[in-house]
Amino acid sequence: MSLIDGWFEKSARGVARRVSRRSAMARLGQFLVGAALVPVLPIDRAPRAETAADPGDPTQCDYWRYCGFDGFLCTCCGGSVSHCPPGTSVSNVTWIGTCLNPADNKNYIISYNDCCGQGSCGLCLCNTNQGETPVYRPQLNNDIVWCFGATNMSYHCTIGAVLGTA
Amino acid sequence: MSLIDGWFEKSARGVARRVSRRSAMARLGQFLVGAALVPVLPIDRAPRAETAADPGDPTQCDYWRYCGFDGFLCTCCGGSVSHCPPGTSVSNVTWIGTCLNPADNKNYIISYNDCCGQGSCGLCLCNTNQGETPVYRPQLNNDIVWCFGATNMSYHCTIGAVLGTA
Amino acid sequence: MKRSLAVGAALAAALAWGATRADVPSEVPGVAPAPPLSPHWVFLTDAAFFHLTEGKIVVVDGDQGKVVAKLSTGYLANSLISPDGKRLYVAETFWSRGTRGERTDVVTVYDMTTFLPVAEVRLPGRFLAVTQPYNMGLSADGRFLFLFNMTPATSVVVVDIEAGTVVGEISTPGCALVLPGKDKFVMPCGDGTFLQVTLDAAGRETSRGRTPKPVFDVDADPVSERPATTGTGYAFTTYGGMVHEVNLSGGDPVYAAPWSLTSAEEAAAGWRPGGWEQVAYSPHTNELFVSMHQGGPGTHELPGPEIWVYSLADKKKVRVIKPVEPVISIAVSRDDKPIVAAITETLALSVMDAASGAETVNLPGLLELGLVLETP
Amino acid sequence: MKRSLAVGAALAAALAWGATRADVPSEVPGVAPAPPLSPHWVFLTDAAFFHLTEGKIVVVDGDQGKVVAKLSTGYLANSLISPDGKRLYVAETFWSRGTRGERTDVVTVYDMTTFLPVAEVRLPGRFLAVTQPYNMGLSADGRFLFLFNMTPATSVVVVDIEAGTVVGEISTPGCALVLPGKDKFVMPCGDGTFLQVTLDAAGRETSRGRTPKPVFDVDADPVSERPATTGTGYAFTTYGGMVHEVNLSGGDPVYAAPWSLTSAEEAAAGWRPGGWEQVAYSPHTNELFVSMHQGGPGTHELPGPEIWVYSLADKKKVRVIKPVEPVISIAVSRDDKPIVAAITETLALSVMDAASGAETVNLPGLLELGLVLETP
Repeated sequence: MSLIDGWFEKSARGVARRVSRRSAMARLGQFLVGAALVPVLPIDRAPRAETAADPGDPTQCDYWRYCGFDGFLCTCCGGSVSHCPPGTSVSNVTWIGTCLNPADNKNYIISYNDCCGQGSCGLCLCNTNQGETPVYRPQLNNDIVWCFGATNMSYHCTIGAVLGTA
Repeated sequence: MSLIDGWFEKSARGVARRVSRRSAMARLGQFLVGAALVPVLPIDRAPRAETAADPGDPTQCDYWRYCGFDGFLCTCCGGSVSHCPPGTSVSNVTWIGTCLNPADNKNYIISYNDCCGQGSCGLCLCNTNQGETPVYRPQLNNDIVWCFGATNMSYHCTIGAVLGTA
Repeated sequence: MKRSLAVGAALAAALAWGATRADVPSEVPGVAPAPPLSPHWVFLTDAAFFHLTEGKIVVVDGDQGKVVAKLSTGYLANSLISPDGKRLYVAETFWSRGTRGERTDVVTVYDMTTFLPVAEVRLPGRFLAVTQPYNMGLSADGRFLFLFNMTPATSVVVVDIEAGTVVGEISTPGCALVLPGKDKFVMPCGDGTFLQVTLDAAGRETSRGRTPKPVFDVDADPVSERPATTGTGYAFTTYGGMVHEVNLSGGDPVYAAPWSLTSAEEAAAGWRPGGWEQVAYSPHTNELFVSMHQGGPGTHELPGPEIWVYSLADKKKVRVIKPVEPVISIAVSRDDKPIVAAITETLALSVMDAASGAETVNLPGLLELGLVLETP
Repeated sequence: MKRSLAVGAALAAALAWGATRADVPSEVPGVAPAPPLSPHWVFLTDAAFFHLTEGKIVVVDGDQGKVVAKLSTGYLANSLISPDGKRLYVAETFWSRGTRGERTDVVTVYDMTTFLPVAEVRLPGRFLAVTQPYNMGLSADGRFLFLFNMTPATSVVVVDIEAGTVVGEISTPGCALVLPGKDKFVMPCGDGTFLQVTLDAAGRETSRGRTPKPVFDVDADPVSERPATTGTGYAFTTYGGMVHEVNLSGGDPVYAAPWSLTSAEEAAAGWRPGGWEQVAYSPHTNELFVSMHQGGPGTHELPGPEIWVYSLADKKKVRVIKPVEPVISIAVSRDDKPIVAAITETLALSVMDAASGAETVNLPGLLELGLVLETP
């Protein structure tokens, strides 16, 4: 539990910063939690629409769920904030972050799943490094291609699905 | 012979123009002559050095031999004006042009050989379209990947070797 | 792995507690299905000139201006949509080690509801050149795929795409590209004639013929290799600004007398077609759209600052569209509210209303060398 | 084909006549041999983030500022130069259909006199991540190549590169990267300890051990995973600006007490190391070069507007180099007239004199995501 607390504390990252295309620090990666364990929870399978409870534009890097994001926003690539674009496969070995929803001032646990099986989407690069650790502590490293749970390891883009409140 | 005359006439192209990177008309291609038939001629195997007889900078698109050039200049990619970069293979099925040497005011026959077997060099794109014909007349078409004579069809860059005077 | 499982279990417990007071409901990550095919979808084939072995097909919803999907392709891919809109056919080339090793040429069949590959047909070869649409064609019934090949000897590979088999390879010396018609295909040839090859129901050659004399003057004014597909066949523009229409709707192809895109004054001012896919056709309005610029010989690939629109019935210019910047390639949708999709000289996708010419969508940054546009 | 042969014969005749009066002699097109390896060559591994399956290794002559060769690679390649300078080893990953299909991991062996591949070793797997140097290491005698792997379970694959065979895969739970020493390799672990694995002459594990307690505090101040290779081992920078030196020249590794890159005042002003390959070593001067910037936690990858140079003997800053723009990665040549090669924040290659800091070469436009620099 202390490990989890440590993660969640570290991954409360404040405001994400937008990285220009030319930034050489463009990164892939995510880290791991068994997302397959989660479906016992009540689930909204409908596509996300902007609501008072979930404000902001998911095609922009400053959308609240992307506080711990690294990679290309799938919302620019044919996907939604919780679903990979058609033509890709979702990795269920993921990285998670804890992001503050400005609408209710609550922290939510966000699952950052890599979408894999196509080459880089190349659109809407979004990146933060707060709390990142080297690869010898992989749970917090975002340089790794986190496509382990997908059909193959070719990285395309990343989603940010709500798992619940923290 | 009339066909050859037609080619040579068409390929006397005046000054080459430089194309910006963003140009969508970036092109590959060359056309064909049996370069393997030529070595009966006296040959200089030494690397080219700028001389009074051969003026200009072969890493620039306005070098006189590139009057009919299309592709990446091998001189920017580790090759010379007559030799492909190490790591590639030279295609001996080539396109030729007739270029005016400003030093002696003579027209020279230039062999544009594609260098193949690596991905695009990506440096020093240089392109003209004067005299280009559609692919149904392939001898004058520069959209084709002219790597037929190389170990494989992956285009890297193009050289411009002197075959002789026209 | 033990650690991650332990973490997962602890997390599930935490979430079960948290979920009771959540305002934003939990979601299960997944893969979105493709939305239903729209006549205003635009398919852009990006040859990625600086990374030719990893090209892309970018599918854009031309109404919403949004990416539907991006599919990676092999070297210098061509693509076609099946007539029923259910399949996307991609002809592509791979080497076993990226840019080296064993070469493999295939047609990959994608399911348009998932954009996942569902079948593959190995090819004996295919033409490798800057991507252009008539490297590949589809028979009207959607059964046979025709692929131009050059080794540099020229031929057409016939694929029974329903059976997933190669029917054969038809030698076509001196002729290039492949333009399908009813039970046949035609090809322009290096002397200005056209070759026609007639096929049986199994896709095998039954007869062939050449036009007895040149249809166009290959030296003085050659036809572009990227015509528009019209209701009855093809409309070719020439370098100098003539239009050659080929009617393939009946028995033998009919090659109509050419007509001019320009008046004497316009021609004198240097107006002529240019760009890559420089001409497109609207079946709904029976109009031809041509990317036009002012220039001289050798400018046949220059982007067009204007799109001139012609009534194909009258062969008269009916209006001029002025895109926001010069266009390289244009396509027109086949529905009754047609859009013009264009790749501009800065490689933006610009979508315009075909009637008014007003721009409705502008997407920069999508492409690296997006030369080929298609609409379903 | 007949036509081209006829043309060739006619051309040869024309040339035979023309050659008698030519001022510029005829040339036979060919392939240039590689120039002899120079200690000032710079090897840049470009992951090409927008086309990861077609990466590149760009070899540049750091004196002349010219490209020596550009080699295409597979997905997220790593490379190493053999100790004798005769071979380049590239670890790379391919799929049979570009971004899909069967995966193949290999080490490709290049001959440095031709830059052509001369051998290939198939791997059981390799680590796929943003390219960094210590994903792969070479034993001092050049015989064994060590490749870190993560599935996400972690291991090291040992390759006998002379025999062209995989010796085995050594499980290394909780630890990452691979730092070769004499007859062993060490790895930093998630708890701040180091793992050491000792190998026999055949490259098989004979024993292993962990440091009895953490060498560094992984929460408070972790070491970067991209240390400098020094004369005796490795020098790691930490996020906060300490240096941990590991001596692997003797029997058991020696982990020295850390020292600080910054004075109290400098630390208070926020100076700390950052970038990708943020630290490099000059054997000739026994100096450490560190890319430094002002920032706080989470800025460990920010480019450095200054390169601070330390005497490793004294552990004191001896001078500051101010590159023309902030640098992401730095490498220092191993000869007696050392250069500093740097990738700048705009992805230019900047070459500086290591003593004076004066820039001698600046090459923009070479790279897309060139993260890893090596010198022979």
